[in-house]
Amino acid sequence: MYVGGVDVGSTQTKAVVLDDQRQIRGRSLIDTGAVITGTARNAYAAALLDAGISPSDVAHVVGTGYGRYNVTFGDSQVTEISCHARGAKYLFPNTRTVLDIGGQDTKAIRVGDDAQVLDFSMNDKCAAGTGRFLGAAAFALDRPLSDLGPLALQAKNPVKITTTCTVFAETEIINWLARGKKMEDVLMGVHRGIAQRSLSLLRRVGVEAEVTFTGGVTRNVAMIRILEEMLQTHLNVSPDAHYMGAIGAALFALERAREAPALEAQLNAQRNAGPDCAVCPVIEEASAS
Amino acid sequence: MLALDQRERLEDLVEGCLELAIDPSFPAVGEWLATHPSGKVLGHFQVYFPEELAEAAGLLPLKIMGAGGLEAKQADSHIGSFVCSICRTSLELGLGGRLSFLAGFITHPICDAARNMAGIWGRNFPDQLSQILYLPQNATSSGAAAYLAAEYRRVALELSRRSGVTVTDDRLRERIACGNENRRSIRELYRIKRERPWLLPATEAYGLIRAGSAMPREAHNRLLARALTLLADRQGRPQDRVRVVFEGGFCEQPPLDMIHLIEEACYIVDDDLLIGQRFLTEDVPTDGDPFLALAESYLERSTYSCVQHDDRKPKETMLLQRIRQSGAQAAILAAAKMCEPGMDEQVAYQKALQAEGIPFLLLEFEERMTGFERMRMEVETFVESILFD
Amino acid sequence: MQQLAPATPIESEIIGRSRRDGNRLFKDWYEALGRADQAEEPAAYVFVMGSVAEILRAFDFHLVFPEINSLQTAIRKTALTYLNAAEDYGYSTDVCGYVKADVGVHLKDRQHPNGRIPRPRLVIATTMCNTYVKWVEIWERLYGCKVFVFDIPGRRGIGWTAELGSDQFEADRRYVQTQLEELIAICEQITGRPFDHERLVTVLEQVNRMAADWKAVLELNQNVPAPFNAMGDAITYMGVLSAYRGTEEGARYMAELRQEIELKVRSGLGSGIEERFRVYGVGPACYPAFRRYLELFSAWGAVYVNSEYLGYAGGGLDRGIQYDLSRPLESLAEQLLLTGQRRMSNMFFSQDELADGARDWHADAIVYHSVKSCRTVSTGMADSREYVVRTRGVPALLIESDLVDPRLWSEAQIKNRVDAFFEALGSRKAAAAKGVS
Amino acid sequence: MSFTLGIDVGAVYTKAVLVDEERGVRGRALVKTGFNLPGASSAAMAQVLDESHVDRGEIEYVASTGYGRYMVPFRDVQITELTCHAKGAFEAFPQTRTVLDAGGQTVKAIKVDGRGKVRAFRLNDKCAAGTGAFLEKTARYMGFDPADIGELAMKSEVPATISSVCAVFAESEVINHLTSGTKAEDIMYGAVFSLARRSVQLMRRVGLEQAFTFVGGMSRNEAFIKALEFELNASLNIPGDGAGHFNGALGAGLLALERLNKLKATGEWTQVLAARQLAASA
Ligand SMILES: Nc1ncnc2c1ncn2[C@@H]1O[C@H](COP(=O)(O)OP(=O)(O)O)[C@@H](O)[C@H]1O
Ligand SMILES: Nc1ncnc2c1ncn2[C@@H]1O[C@H](COP(=O)(O)OP(=O)(O)O)[C@@H](O)[C@H]1O
Ligand code: SF4
Ligand code: SF4
Ligand code: SF4
Repeated sequence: MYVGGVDVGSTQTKAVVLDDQRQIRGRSLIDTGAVITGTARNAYAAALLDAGISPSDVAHVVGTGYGRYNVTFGDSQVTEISCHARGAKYLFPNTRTVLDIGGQDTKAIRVGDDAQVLDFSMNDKCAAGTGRFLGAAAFALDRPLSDLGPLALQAKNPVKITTTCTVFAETEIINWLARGKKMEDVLMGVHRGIAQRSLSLLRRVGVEAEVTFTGGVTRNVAMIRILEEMLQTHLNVSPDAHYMGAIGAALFALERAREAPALEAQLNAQRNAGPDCAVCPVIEEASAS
Repeated sequence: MLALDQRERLEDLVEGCLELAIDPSFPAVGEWLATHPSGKVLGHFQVYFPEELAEAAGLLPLKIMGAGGLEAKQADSHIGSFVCSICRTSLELGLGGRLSFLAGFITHPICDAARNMAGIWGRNFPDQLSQILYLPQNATSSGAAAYLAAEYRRVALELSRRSGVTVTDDRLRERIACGNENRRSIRELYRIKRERPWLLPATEAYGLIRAGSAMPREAHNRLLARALTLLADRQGRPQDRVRVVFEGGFCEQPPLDMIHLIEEACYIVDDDLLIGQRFLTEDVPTDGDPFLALAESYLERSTYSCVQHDDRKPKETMLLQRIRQSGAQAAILAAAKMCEPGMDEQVAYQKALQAEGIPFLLLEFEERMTGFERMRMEVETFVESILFD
Repeated sequence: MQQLAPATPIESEIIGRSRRDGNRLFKDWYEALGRADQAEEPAAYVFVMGSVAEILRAFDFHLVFPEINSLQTAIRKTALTYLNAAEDYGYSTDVCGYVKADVGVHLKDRQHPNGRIPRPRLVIATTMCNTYVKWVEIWERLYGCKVFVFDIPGRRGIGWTAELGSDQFEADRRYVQTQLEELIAICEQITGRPFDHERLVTVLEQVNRMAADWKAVLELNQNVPAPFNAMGDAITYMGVLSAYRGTEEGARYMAELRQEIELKVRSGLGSGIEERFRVYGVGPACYPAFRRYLELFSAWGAVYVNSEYLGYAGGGLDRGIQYDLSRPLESLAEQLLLTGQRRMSNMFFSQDELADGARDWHADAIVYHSVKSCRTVSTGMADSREYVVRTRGVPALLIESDLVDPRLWSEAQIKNRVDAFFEALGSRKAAAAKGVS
Repeated sequence: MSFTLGIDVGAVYTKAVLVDEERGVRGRALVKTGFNLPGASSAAMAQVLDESHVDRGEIEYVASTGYGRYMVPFRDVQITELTCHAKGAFEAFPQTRTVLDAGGQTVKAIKVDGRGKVRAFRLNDKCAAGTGAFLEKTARYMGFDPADIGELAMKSEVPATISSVCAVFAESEVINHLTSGTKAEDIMYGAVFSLARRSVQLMRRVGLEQAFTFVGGMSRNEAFIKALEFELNASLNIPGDGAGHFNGALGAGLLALERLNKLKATGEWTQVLAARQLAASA
């Protein structure tokens, strides 16, 4: 039996196929395009190809990420918070805290023994201090994303980036360069700014060792180093960290596939059914007028 | 180590004060603790607090007013983004262990955020006395003075419990006398600033006064006396600058760079910076019931701020008076980011000045701001619109 | 659990009555305000936290609750127009939205979506919220009306109480009572009528009845399933409680409400959704997205069983205060002070009470709704949440939006939070169930 | 012949305008600002001199403005862009009372009095959601060149709603729209509209007194003008022939001329010249 997890992120879509021994059999990563449903489908197909299996071999697919409802071929949806916790706990069983830095959001999660989410916090409303900030830096410096981390590590006199807005960050970066600052020093400033923001989210849930770092930004060595320095603790970073949401989703899928399918269907129907709660009469009047 | 009152030049004295004022390790407090090994410190929040009460109970009062230079690493996760910075950095001082010498923290009903600070502080530092001193908001009620005197007595009692020193009437009177001297010197500084602003820039006056928020009163009195002596010898001549009143520094403090920036093109002839330290405008009587004397001074012989309600002192009338008395041409109406009372009042001030035809500039600041390009442009444009014809 | 008995005609008449009647009472309310405006009868503007309705009713003032007006603009999806008007006038986007929505109404010649609001003759701000004080200063400037800041010294700190009769309490009470007397003199001056002590006693008696019933109603929600949603229908109940405080209609409404809720409990009727989670609320309702907000919860079978909001925003009647009718004025002063200290300004220090409340109402979790507009209720929320999670071990969720400004409602993000929270809570509940068996 | 030069160093473009003694525009230049601000300002001056066949020596006074106004090495005075835009707009349309300047990263509303002096002003928040950067991001995201924003949006019949408060989050909204089959032009116009709404809000905050003049780089964007006029329910004065983009530089040039005339009238000019000579020889 196989199961699938598809994590439709704001920036990149990740898909993973697991076997019933919870081994990763296939994975794929593509940029989230304009047509989300299509992206999700393509990522899933690529992961199946990688695993060398066909859709009919898959018992259950869970969609997660901000576009989880666009995984139209999926069987159920779970938020990426639960998925990252589940994935991290599976790969690093001593995980107590998870930090996920993705393209548009950053999440800090405290997890319990059974991989339950005990507490979490995340940014919303403003994309400051997320992976996108690095994207902006890459654009402004005209360097590929993968160069940023190694470059930043060469910094000797890091600057302090004061702009929090991801969009305006570009200008500030250019400004610093115009004032003769070295590229690596500016980049280090950018990294520190992001780390600082993540830290404040982490503190909100409380930092307990071990800490597992997940999401696309784990590919950035500088960020790992800086976070470790600031937290004064080692970070678990799996080579599959970027896929953590998808892995977690697949683990959920495995669980669901093993449960009585009937119960599952019932629960799903319930959750997706429209609400029938009693609403305030004042409101009813309001919507009538 | 400090010996500020020995300095030969006013510039050095001021510089020492400014360093002291913005140093979040509170060196002057450390010095006091070194000579008072069993001494305790009472933190109190903006705007006004009768420090005499703490002193009479044997505690060193320390005004907690945030720390602009501090990153709110830990506090950010306790306080939402919609709250002003001073609350956050004040908490950061505590969470970061910089205020471990505090016996307590007293806040006031100046605003909704400040009142919440009592709860936040209490939850995070359960060993400290963490309370609200309820200054009256119905200043014209015939019951206000008696109530406030009772409230002062209540706080004095709480403080005595912490320090083991009973607040006697005599001791309190003695502290009031010392406070009176302090307020007199500060009034003198402001008189000079109003009349001859080229002799005393606002940044300097600010430094001299702010230094007093974190040192024993006597030491501050000596320092101010020295400053006034040195000031008497200072020479200077007026320049062609716009005379402005700066309004909006009653609670969260604007960064020094911001005041500097304004002073590059303006004379700040009067302001409400640190208004709490000069809230009482006349000497507090040292005869009779000292608690009542303090209470009545607060209600009857005091200036204004937008966090104190008093029917007799509509804020815009008071501002116009401040502008006229200082001969200012214009006003800078600033508000700390996310400061509800400050932002509310800014609108009222704006309408009043519009009606009077007095030019004004609206500014929003944050104690921790570091980029001033935009503000520079705003101030320059404002000055250009007044000067260039 | 009791079996659901077939509804008798009388029962089907009773169930849903409080919703209908609440609706009608609000309509009547605004119509009366419209008439008062035309007839230029004296109106007093007051706030839900410390309305002093007891005194004002005795002078037949029309009561205007600006907070209710503001939330109504949000519910009617017209808030943005008013907020914009106030922002154009000069108020920052960061100022309390209730204030701005109200300023907007005044800038638009007091034309409220529910009708025209009379101009203020007297405005009273208690010091339960400092923004109240800034708010009344605005009307003072707009209308030159009489402003009375009613200073009710609040709770001083965690673990602090002033016992009835103590020196401390007496000092505060004298101040409050002096102000009550000064307020009465002002009312006499404005209305040209002498104060009627008899009337005050009648009003107090009415409040006693309302408070007793309201307390009973809230406690009935300790039943499983909860008979009503504390963030749904209860908001209407609370509106009536505030607006009709001390009136015959109000007392009758509360009695009938209690009857309805008792009946629901007897019949085992829930709040209308299948109850899978019970949550205890902190912070105000989300008026700009009232229905959507509840749907995010009901989709998970989550019911609000009680909320701190119903306490302070209902004028502190949730503990069922009772006035001593033999000494009306003193008793009023006492209760103003007590409810102010124990139910309203108490919110800054309520962490342990919240955890206890969650226990008593059999809640699985506490949900904090932090609203940017209102620093009074929101400043300490993140910190309080941390406390209840860490120290009391109660799961808690914090959601950020607003109570009036629709621009601060970002549904996708909020849904993400709610979903993740209940996923986790569900798995924890399941794990706990396994552990037990 | 004597000239003055106004030079506006913006975040995106550096603009230069050459003004003659009769307040006439004798040349203008536009270069990308880039990293090197002093370099961009020199390049802009060189370009304008070249095109108008004027010698450097004929420029008697230079006023710089814009966010890089302190970075112009050859300036005689620096003036903020608010003062300059007010001046420029007032010169072109003396009935102007409210000026809207929308550039690459800032939107500014300025209230001017009957003499073209600044009375009040409002700037956008330090958030990209209310600036042209937001439009550019949207365009780039959908694979269009930012220069084509106006043209693209003009094709729209039903603008899509963009409600996100964050320019980054708005991208997800754009994706959602594309997914549900909304046309690119409708999304673009939706973004243009959301920006117009925010800009008009700033104008309201300074009082919205007629007549309105619209300047800055965005005044070349027809769709934005259309959306603004719709939101305002009034027409806008726009300096023709792309001159609105040079308005800040024009204002600076005019203020430089006025300053020069005043210096000459008071006799201080000889001192200035002497000082310059001294500096040159040093
Ligand atoms: N090769 C890489 N090197 C460094 N950073 C990368 C790399 N690939 C992706 N990233 C970072 O990861 C982010 C995307 O993370 P992801 O977790 O996929 O986000 P989301 O789930 O929101 O799409 C990008 O914004 C980028 O900053
Ligand atoms: N030809 C054009 N058509 C449409 N828009 C333009 C054109 N040229 C510039 N713009 C817009 O104007 C912006 C730059 O405006 P500008 O006033 O020069 O800004 P700044 O002063 O900040 O450099 C660009 O980001 C672009 O959106
Ligand atoms: S700055 Fe304003 S909001 Fe903050 S504590 Fe002071 S008065 Fe309150
Ligand atoms: S701050 Fe809160 S309690 Fe105060 S007026 Fe605003 S919404 Fe009401
Ligand atoms: S500041 Fe930038 S990142 Fe934040 S909301 Fe605004 S546009 Fe988005």
